[in-house]
Amino acid sequence: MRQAGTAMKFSSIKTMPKNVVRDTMKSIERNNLMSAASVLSVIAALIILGIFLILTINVQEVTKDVESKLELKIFLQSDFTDTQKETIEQALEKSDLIENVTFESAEEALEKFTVSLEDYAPLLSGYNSENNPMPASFVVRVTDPNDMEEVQTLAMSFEDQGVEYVRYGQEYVEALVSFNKFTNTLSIVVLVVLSMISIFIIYNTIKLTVFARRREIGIMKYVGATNAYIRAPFILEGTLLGLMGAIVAFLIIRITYYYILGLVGGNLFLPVDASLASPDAVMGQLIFFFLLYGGFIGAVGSVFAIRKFLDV
Amino acid sequence: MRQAGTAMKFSSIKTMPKNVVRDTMKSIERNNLMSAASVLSVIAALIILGIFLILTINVQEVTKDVESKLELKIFLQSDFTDTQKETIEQALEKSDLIENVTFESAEEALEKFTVSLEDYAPLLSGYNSENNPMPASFVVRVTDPNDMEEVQTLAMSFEDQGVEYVRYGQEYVEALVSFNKFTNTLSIVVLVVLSMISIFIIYNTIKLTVFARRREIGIMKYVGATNAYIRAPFILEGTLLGLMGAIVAFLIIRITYYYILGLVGGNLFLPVDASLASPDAVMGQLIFFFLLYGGFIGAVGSVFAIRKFLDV
Amino acid sequence: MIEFKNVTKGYDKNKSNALKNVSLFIDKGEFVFLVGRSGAGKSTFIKLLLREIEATEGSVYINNFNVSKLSKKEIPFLRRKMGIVFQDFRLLENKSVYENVAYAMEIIGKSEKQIQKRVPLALDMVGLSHRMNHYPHELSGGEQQRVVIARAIINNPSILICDEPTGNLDPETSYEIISILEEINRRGTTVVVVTHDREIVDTMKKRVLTLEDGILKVDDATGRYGYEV
Amino acid sequence: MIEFKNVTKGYDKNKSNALKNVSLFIDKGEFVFLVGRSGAGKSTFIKLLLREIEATEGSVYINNFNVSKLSKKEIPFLRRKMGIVFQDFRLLENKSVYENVAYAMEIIGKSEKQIQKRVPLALDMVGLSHRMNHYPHELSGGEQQRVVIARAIINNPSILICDEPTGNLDPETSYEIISILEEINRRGTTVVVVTHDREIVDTMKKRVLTLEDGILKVDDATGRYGYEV
Ligand SMILES: Nc1ncnc2c1ncn2[C@@H]1O[C@H](COP(=O)(O)OP(=O)(O)OP(=O)(O)O)[C@@H](O)[C@H]1O
Ligand SMILES: Nc1ncnc2c1ncn2[C@@H]1O[C@H](COP(=O)(O)OP(=O)(O)OP(=O)(O)O)[C@@H](O)[C@H]1O
Ligand SMILES: [Mg+2]
Ligand SMILES: [Mg+2]
Repeated sequence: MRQAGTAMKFSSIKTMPKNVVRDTMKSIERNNLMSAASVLSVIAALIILGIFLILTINVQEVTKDVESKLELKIFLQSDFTDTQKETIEQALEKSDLIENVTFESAEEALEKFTVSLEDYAPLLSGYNSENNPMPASFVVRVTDPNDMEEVQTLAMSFEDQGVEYVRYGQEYVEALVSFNKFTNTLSIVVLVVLSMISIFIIYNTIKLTVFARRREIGIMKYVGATNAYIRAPFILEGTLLGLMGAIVAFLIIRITYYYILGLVGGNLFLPVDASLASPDAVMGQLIFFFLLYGGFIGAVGSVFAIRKFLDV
Repeated sequence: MRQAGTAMKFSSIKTMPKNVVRDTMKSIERNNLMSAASVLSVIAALIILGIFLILTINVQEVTKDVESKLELKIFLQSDFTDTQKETIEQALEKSDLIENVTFESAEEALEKFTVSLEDYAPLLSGYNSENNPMPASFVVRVTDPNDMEEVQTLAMSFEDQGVEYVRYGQEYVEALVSFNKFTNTLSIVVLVVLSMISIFIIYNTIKLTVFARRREIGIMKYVGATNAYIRAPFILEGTLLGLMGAIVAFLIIRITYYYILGLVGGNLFLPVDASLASPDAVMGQLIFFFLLYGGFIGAVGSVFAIRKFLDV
Repeated sequence: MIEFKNVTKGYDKNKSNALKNVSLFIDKGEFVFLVGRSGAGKSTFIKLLLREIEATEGSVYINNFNVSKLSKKEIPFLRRKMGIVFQDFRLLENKSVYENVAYAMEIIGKSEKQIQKRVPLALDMVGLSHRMNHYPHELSGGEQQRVVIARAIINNPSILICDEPTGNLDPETSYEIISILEEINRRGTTVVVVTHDREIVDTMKKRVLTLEDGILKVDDATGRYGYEV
Repeated sequence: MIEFKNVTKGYDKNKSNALKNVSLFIDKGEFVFLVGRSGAGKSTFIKLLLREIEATEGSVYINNFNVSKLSKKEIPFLRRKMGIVFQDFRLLENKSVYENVAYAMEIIGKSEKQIQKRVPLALDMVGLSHRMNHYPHELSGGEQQRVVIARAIINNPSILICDEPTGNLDPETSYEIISILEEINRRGTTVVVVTHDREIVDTMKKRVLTLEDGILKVDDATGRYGYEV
């Protein structure tokens, strides 16, 4: 019996693929209530996930953008020499922590400040290049806002060589950094939770689908079909339904997203000056993620869902 | 036959409630795979909805808070008289558009400005109460930021009576107002979409549940049960499962929300100064909404889901 | 009581009709066997009585009501007049034997007291009182069949319809069941029995209707399993 | 071929066992009837052969393999050696008649060509070639039963097990089916038939095993529907 079994197993695996594909197609065709239910669940779950993914990607993009605009100012003593200036500049430019450095002379500083005062500008009308009280400075963009403090320490090490003091919106930067950390954690948590929920919904649907067909599975077992043979069409069906769901969900999200972007016209109405992530890049990430996810869930969900009913 | 039918119908409706409750309980007990699937779907859908609801409520609260802090400044001519000042003040206080008015004298203005300049404060050291170039002003909080412009017009009508000019962060206010409109619309859209998706998921689950029990329904029909009689336990079951799902989802969200609030410690890490909505108020809204929603979906979902299978 | 007037029934896919121009009359209180080869149209006949399907042509009357004129809402009340034993035993899987029988009484609004009194009696009649709290999957095929019979007679229907009530029963149990049916018939219930059991038909000497390929070939009041003649 | 050694089977809920200390031997190529009243343990006997359930005590051997020692993975290969006709006809609802029969060949890896050749032959044998493309719910009870029989014999099993193969069939069709079973037996297949049909048992004069309340009461090689003696 054992030998016969093995021989049969071998030959049955050879012809399996064709039958499996055919059975799967027929099953999808004939069980259309259940297929529809599964696909729609996948779509629903993925749309929710997709909305969150897009929000997360954009929030991250916006924060990164805002961060990249954060500046740190190194003010020079009023009597700095050109040599000192160059030493400092070179040191700053060599540092990995720093993305770029611009020099702002005392004249430029006064001019900028006057402009920024707007209505109060006349207050400064008494000053000119002769008695300019403003200090010259280096305006520094750091690579990572977390390093602000380190850059400050670096700059202060040139205290003997012309650096007067260093300023950056300390509280503002700190708030932003922790806000960023917060949104990062939050979006990871939400993504994980939503993934679990949607995996669960899909798994649930497949389980009910299999449950509704438990009699069928029982009959297959009695006719002598192996578990692998019974499982195969379910898994293929699950995978296909998952992929179909992924594609439909993607199309729905894509159309809606571009539509909304069109309405907004790139104008984010945000009180900060920041731009969204490139929609095409977002969509690329999304379809990749969706296909992987839909197919995976469909396949794995089916395997687990059918397991219980194979014990006959 | 007709009369007999009506008489029977009447008596069967009398004893129905008890049987229905008993059948429902037994059904939940015995179909625990399907009951679990339904409840878990309700929970999943409601958690997603809940997350969004809480986010929405909080975003609205924060925006409202920021809005309430928006100010408009009415500068007075340097030679205004006390009579002029009082006329203007009374006019402003009478207006519905305005929430409150504070007077800021020239001295106060100079002092504030000096403080705000921080490092640049020495620039103003030449000015004192004698030669103070700052104007006096009314600081106005409007009831609704949309009315800023109207308030400006109102103030400018006193141009002859001492008002020099009016200032508010025009672009900033406009950005904020449209951002607010945008988040309002977005959250309504997202809520509607998510509601539809979760209604759909629940409906789907119930439909599969009913589908798995189609044989049972067929038998009931053959034994002579009326549609109402067959439907009743399904509806009650649906409602109960919906309510159970709502309660569990609420508890999960409540625990998680308070936990996160505890972690954050009220510190929002937002770059603006704003506070969250009161958690208790949010939770009150949520449980009310959830119970209504869970029960409704469970009941209506069952009615629709069973409809197809009653045709025997 | 039951009247078929030129009834023809065709299923879409089939070229030939399952019932062809069948006319017959069964009076109140009669006991009738319906026989015929596999596929002759016996179950189709019964499904027409239950309004599970509708006649393609002709009409079916029960108690002088035209069954096909009943509205959907009235069908349950038609079915309550009849006790039905299905060919493939149909029990509610999630209910115990007791509950399955009780269910038929509940839907017509009988009191708990009446139910508790009558269900054990009916189960005793089919010899299953000791299986009361079992679930259908725990019963043998014949036992399930008998539960269905108990359910069918519990409400004293005015018509009792049985599609192969003894198909899965040993001869002894079959005779017990048939004598139960006879007893029910004696109390005034019209009984229609579809069967393949030649022994029983020949012994009982009741009216026998024989279907052959959808045609009512023999209507023999003297009771012989007829179509081989 | 088939051997029971002191087999006892009890279901949890029941006080008394469904099979009590049954020992028997069925040789290769035999034709055996298994009879007994409803609930006597016939289906239990068959479920033990299929390893659907396991014996509480004793062991069951098929081809000298101890069935209860088979691993889960080997059970399908055990079942492929047997053709099985169930008491409640079990067809895949979503497959047509042709596909239901073909399925049994597909799982053992037969080529499309072989399938297309043999399925129509088997359906012809049970008189259903004209119903090939129908779905189970479109068939009469007896027709469904015959599809199950066609599926059971399609792979030339070494053992053919039938639980009430003629329960829902008219006498004529029953005899046709039984002669098909006889023909299969003549080609070397061991056949075990559970039946209540006294006529058939008495006519065939094959070995008859009689179960009574779980006890093997009669093992009569001369072939009489025995338990009423
Ligand atoms: N799963 C189960 N749980 C409990 N008891 C069971 C179970 N299956 C069968 N039985 C009991 O075991 C006994 C034998 O059942 P079995 O199905 O073998 O009878 P059978 O001889 O096939 O009867 P029939 O001719 O009516 O089909 C019966 O009394 C039945 O109620
Ligand atoms: N839903 C259907 N669709 C198509 N054909 C059907 C359908 N139901 C029954 N038939 C066909 O109608 C004919 C009569 O079927 P019916 O079920 O009335 O036979 P029967 O006399 O009850 O047979 P059996 O003794 O085998 O139960 C059969 O040939 C059957 O194949
Ligand atoms: Mg029939
Ligand atoms: Mg049995």
